[in-house]
Amino acid sequence: MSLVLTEEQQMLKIAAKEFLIEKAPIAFLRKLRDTEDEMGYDPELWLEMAAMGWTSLTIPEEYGGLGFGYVGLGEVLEETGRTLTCSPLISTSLLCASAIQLGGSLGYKHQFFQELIKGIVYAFATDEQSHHDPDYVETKAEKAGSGFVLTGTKTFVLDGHVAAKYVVSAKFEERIHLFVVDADAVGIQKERIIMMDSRNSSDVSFEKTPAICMLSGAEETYHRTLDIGRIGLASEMLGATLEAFQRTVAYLKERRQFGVSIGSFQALQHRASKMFCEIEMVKSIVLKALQMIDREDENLAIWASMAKVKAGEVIKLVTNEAIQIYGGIGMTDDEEIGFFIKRARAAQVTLGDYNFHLDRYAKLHGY
Amino acid sequence: MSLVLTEEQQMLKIAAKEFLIEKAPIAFLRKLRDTEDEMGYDPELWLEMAAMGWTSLTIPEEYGGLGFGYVGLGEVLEETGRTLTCSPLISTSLLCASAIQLGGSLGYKHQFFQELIKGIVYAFATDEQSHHDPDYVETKAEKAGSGFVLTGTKTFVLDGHVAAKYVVSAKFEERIHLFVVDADAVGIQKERIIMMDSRNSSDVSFEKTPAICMLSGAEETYHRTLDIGRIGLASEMLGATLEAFQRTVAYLKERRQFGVSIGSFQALQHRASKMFCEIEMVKSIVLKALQMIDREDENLAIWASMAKVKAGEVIKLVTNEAIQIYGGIGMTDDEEIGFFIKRARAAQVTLGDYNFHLDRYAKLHGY
Amino acid sequence: MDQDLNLFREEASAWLEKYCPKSMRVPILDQKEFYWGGRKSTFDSKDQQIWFERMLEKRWIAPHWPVKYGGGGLSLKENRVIEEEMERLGCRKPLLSFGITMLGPALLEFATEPQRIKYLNEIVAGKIRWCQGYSEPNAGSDLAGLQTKAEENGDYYLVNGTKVWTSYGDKADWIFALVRTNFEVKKQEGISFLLIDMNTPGVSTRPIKLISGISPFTETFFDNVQVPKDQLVGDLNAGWTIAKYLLTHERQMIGSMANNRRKLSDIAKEQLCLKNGILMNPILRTEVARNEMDTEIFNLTVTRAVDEARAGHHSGAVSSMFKYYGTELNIQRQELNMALRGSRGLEWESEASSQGFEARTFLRSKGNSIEGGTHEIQLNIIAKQILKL
Amino acid sequence: MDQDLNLFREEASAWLEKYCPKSMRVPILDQKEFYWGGRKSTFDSKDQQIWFERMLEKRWIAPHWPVKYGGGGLSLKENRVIEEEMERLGCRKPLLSFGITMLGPALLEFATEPQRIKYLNEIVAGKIRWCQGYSEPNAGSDLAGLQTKAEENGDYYLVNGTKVWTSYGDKADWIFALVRTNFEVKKQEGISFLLIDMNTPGVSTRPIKLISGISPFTETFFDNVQVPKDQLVGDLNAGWTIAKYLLTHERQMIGSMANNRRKLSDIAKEQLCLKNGILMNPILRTEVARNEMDTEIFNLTVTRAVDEARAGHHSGAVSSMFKYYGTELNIQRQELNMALRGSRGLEWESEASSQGFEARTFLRSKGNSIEGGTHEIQLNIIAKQILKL
Repeated sequence: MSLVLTEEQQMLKIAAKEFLIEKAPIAFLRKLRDTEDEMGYDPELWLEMAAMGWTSLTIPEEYGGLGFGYVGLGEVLEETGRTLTCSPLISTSLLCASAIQLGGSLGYKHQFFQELIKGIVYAFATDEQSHHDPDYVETKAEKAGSGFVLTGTKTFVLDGHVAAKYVVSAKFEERIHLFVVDADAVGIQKERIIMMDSRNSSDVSFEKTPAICMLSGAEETYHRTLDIGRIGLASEMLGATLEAFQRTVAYLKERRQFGVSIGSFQALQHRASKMFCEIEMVKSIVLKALQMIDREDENLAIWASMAKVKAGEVIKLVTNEAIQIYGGIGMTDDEEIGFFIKRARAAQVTLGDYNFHLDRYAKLHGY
Repeated sequence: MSLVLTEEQQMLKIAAKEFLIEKAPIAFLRKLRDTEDEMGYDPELWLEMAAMGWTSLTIPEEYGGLGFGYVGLGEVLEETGRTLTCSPLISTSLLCASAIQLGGSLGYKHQFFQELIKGIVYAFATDEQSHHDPDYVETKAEKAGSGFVLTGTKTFVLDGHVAAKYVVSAKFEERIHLFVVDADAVGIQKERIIMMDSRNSSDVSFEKTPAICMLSGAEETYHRTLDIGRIGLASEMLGATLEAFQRTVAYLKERRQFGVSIGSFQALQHRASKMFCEIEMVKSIVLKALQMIDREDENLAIWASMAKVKAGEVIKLVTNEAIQIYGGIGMTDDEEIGFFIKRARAAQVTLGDYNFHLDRYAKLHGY
Repeated sequence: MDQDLNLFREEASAWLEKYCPKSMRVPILDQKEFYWGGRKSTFDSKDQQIWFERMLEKRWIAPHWPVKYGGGGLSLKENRVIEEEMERLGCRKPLLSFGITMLGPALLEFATEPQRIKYLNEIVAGKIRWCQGYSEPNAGSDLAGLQTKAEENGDYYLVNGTKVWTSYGDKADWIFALVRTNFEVKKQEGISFLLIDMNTPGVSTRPIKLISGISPFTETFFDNVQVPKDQLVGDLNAGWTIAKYLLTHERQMIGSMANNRRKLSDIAKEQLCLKNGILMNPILRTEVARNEMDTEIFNLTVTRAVDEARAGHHSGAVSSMFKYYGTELNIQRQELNMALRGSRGLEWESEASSQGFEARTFLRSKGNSIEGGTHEIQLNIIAKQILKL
Repeated sequence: MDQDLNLFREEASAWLEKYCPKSMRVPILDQKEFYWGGRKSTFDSKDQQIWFERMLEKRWIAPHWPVKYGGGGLSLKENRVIEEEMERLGCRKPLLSFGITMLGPALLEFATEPQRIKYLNEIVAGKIRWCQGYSEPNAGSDLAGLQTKAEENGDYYLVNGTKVWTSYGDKADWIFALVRTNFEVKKQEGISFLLIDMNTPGVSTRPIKLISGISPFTETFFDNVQVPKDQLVGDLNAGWTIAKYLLTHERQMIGSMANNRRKLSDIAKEQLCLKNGILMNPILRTEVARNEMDTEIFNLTVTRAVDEARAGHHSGAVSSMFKYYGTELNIQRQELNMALRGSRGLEWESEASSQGFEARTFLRSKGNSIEGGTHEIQLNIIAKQILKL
């Protein structure tokens, strides 16, 4: 497989870019934030995204999806990174749809995929502490009649307050499995928490809440879902990095000080050149990792950690440098560049920061 | 105590500087190296150093020393760092004399200090592996008559092949003690190893070798001696850093490319400015740590680790940058700047590199 | 002499113990507990007023200023003793004032006697709150490129232009500003230093919102503002000298402000697991150790600079080092604080996070390497003034 | 087409298996096992000679060069297949040659037909060993500032000046050199590209010793050297174009040479203790992981660039990125290798250390960010050519 996009993938990417620039530029995020929107996303826009086919990209054709694959979804996510568009695409299509694809029975796939394609919001609930640790799951599943009930508390549940269903990790007989839960089932309490990036997160607790089905594959499904999520996030982070860098380079050319453009200062040139190199590295590992999802590669864990480390380190570098190079103007809320550093930090923490993944990379290589 | 040198300390430093520039500039080290000198140091120069009082600086007046203190010895070591002068000053005066001062009985102090002041070479033997680990001592001491015999193998023994005596760490009854051993005693085998910095190191093994006395204080003496050694080394490293930086700044002004001095390039200016700041930090911690030896501070371990980390990180930065800024010329053996990077690496490894000491700093602070 | 100082210390300590109200000896929890003085301010509490008035009467608001200007006429060493004792006893500052920390030193150095008498006494008495008008929208790092102009017109200057990054511009009564009075010469040589009453017609402000949320900064606009000529400090077109003098002051303040905070390693111990007394996240442990060690060493370096200054060695450009290095350590610290807190650190509008205190502090810290002269400017100054490159 | 290529691969593989002597399929242990050709060289072994002669006869010394120049007339894809199969089977290169990797491409692009016929055939046949004369003592990064001059004089140029960093200057037969032929114009516009026989009177060399010990480099001196005019390549004063073309080639070679080495983590496992399968030095563990990961990602990026070039996207300046990033990774790797080996890594003249192999390799790596255009030059190129700053 060549490390370049196919023509179809390229076309999808361009269509996504045009759609997002028109419908959901950063001004759109600002408006959601400043109007203190209760949903925290725009349901109409989300339905348009579904109509564009984005919720169907990774769902196999036999279930009504497009079977386009994860490179496609990754390219769309990259474009949402450029415009910092918030939508349930990560929680619903990247995480929950993947979990169901990997672990759902035939019947459940038919049932859930129909909803997912339509844009019904699903949220993925796994973290129980402020630091991502996939092995730390205290939420318990118990048999109850023909199904299960869940008890436990989850945190950092993206889109948790607007989801119709949750995919939840819980322990049953000492192993971690994934369960699907109706958001209006008994025993659920949720608290919306607005994060630095103006996106939605929730604390969600379950008290003997009926879990309507159990996905097969157990821990493998769980870990692979997380890895897919990490790679998709890395792709979104790459998009945000590219946009922040592009704006910064433009600013270097435009902003004048001491009678010259600040881009003529060698110290800034060298820093920009180093960022350029680092971003090229992120492009390579993100595309490779996306391809490896589609290839059903066995070492996805390694590719996912590599992508998340590199994307996380580089977005931190680039957004910090962006503010520094914009100077005082970059510190003001009026200027859009500040939105990038906020999303950078939130994305970096989601599903494990670069410290977590660098450690995991070493472990996976036996040292 | 003010963080500045006293007038007396300042005078000692200036005298040392003048002596070393005249008698032992870098050309002197080059000559020792290129003539493949068997001793690896110049015994005559060493006797002159003793005559200057450098071997007496830290020895109390009641034993015929000057009682000048470790700030004084540190300033002399800093100057030897500038000229990269190799001599037994570190092994003999910094390490072994300190061990005897901390742990020797009255009688042994009289006996050994007399030799140490005269410039009889003593070597300190503790490492047993390629990575410094003071708790890893497999060399054993056993009672034999009124004394002891030692069995074990030491490595990285500075000046080990020319020493008249060794101060050796060994385990007796599960605790580490220091022993003094004659270099011509039975059971000793030594192999000289010339290191990257053209200085002397040896592997030394003992096989039931009589150890003529045992120092009191046990582990406290042992660890404090190491800490004094680390601080003295940091002082030498500061001297080498200052000299390498001074030469590099001069080169920045002198070397012309593209019709201007390369020091006019902003990217190089910023790197030079950052080095300047880092070096100022090293100056502070080295002087503070030296003062803390003289004050017999209880937390010497922390000061020693701080000094060794900062001096180690900064000398690495500065010598790497020096070569890069000198360019191709810096890579040639004809140019003296290359000698600094070689000494930098050896000093950095001696008695624990910055990784070892950063870890130790955290442990000492309880995390 | 040192004996005298010890005596003075005992007396100062005893006085403070006796006259500083208990409530003025607990840490500040809310910005409004600071008293800034000025026409628009009131006291937040009776104790705050008592404390200010007692210190004013004792002449310890600006202990080392001459008595005729409202000061206590004490030596710098005595002044330092009072500061140390107040810190030791936890006494709050009776008055926070840019008049004392920034404008005052410039007036003492450059103003006429009538100006000193008037303005310094007002400052000490807390009557007038000052703000600083230096930066402009199109002259960030290139401060000397400022374009706000003051034209001579009879007995006043006519001022037009815009300033940005005025701290508390909306709360201050007067502003000390750099203005251009000559467009024909080298940019540094056409700048003057003016004092302007913000009640003068034509002065207005607009708040600046930062990425961290609201901020103390404003933009300040001058639209045909008439400023009497006796409000010029120093000679016409000699304002740049005053500005440089004050910038050096400011840099030292910003660089060394990073004290009195929780130890990062204590936060780490609280946020991460320990195993056998060692933090389980080895990467963060290393970074925390490096930041703590560097901070300790930085503080030693500040001490060393003070000791060297006492011994007669002093370099103005070293303030650039402190500004650069000190702010950089704080920026790294804030990065680490965020890493240590994980997803909880991201919270922005929850009660548990005190409305995103950590996240906002983190974002605010990004400005440290910009305000008061950017990192790049400080590194330029070190290269040019110290290394002579 | 791809089917044809597969067939070609099978045939190539079979031929190599059959004709490459066994001893030519084991890794090189000593520099002298490389065959460089030229007047002064002899074969190190019978097998070395057999292998060279078979490949020469097969026309696979430069498989993709046209047949009339001594090549095999194959396509670039076929050429790549041969390289891949040789790598897979562990076949040594039959001839190492700057003539093939550096001079050849320039001659193919810029030389006259008689020049190509003569020089390319000599290169392929291993008759002439070439070296490169670019750098000068006073023109390091400022290559175009070179001062070695060539003055027209009847049917020859009179060359005077000094070159440095000539790789194997003492072993080569001819040198391709940049010389100044016009001092009146912009420096890039007065440079020409000359081929010079090093047997010509007035050419001499002196070895350069590096901080790592002896080196392949020499200084090369030209003292009134007469060079026939037909040894000029390209137009007079148009040498800079050729130089830039070749520098891009060289950068790509240097940047991507960092392969076929032991994994750093394997060295770490050998040199440090493991506890529960985890390296006990957490700081080095992190740095090793970062270097390995970055190296993997760098290699992916090389692959991506090749794939993109195939898809028709190509940027010359990207070679600066590979040079900068690839050498930086190697420099970091060498730093880590030293840290992993502790005091044993410092040994310089012991048998156990193979006469300081690790320490010397470490020191030598410091030159990677200088030779072939310094890091600073590469970053300048990226800023100017890609980012248009």
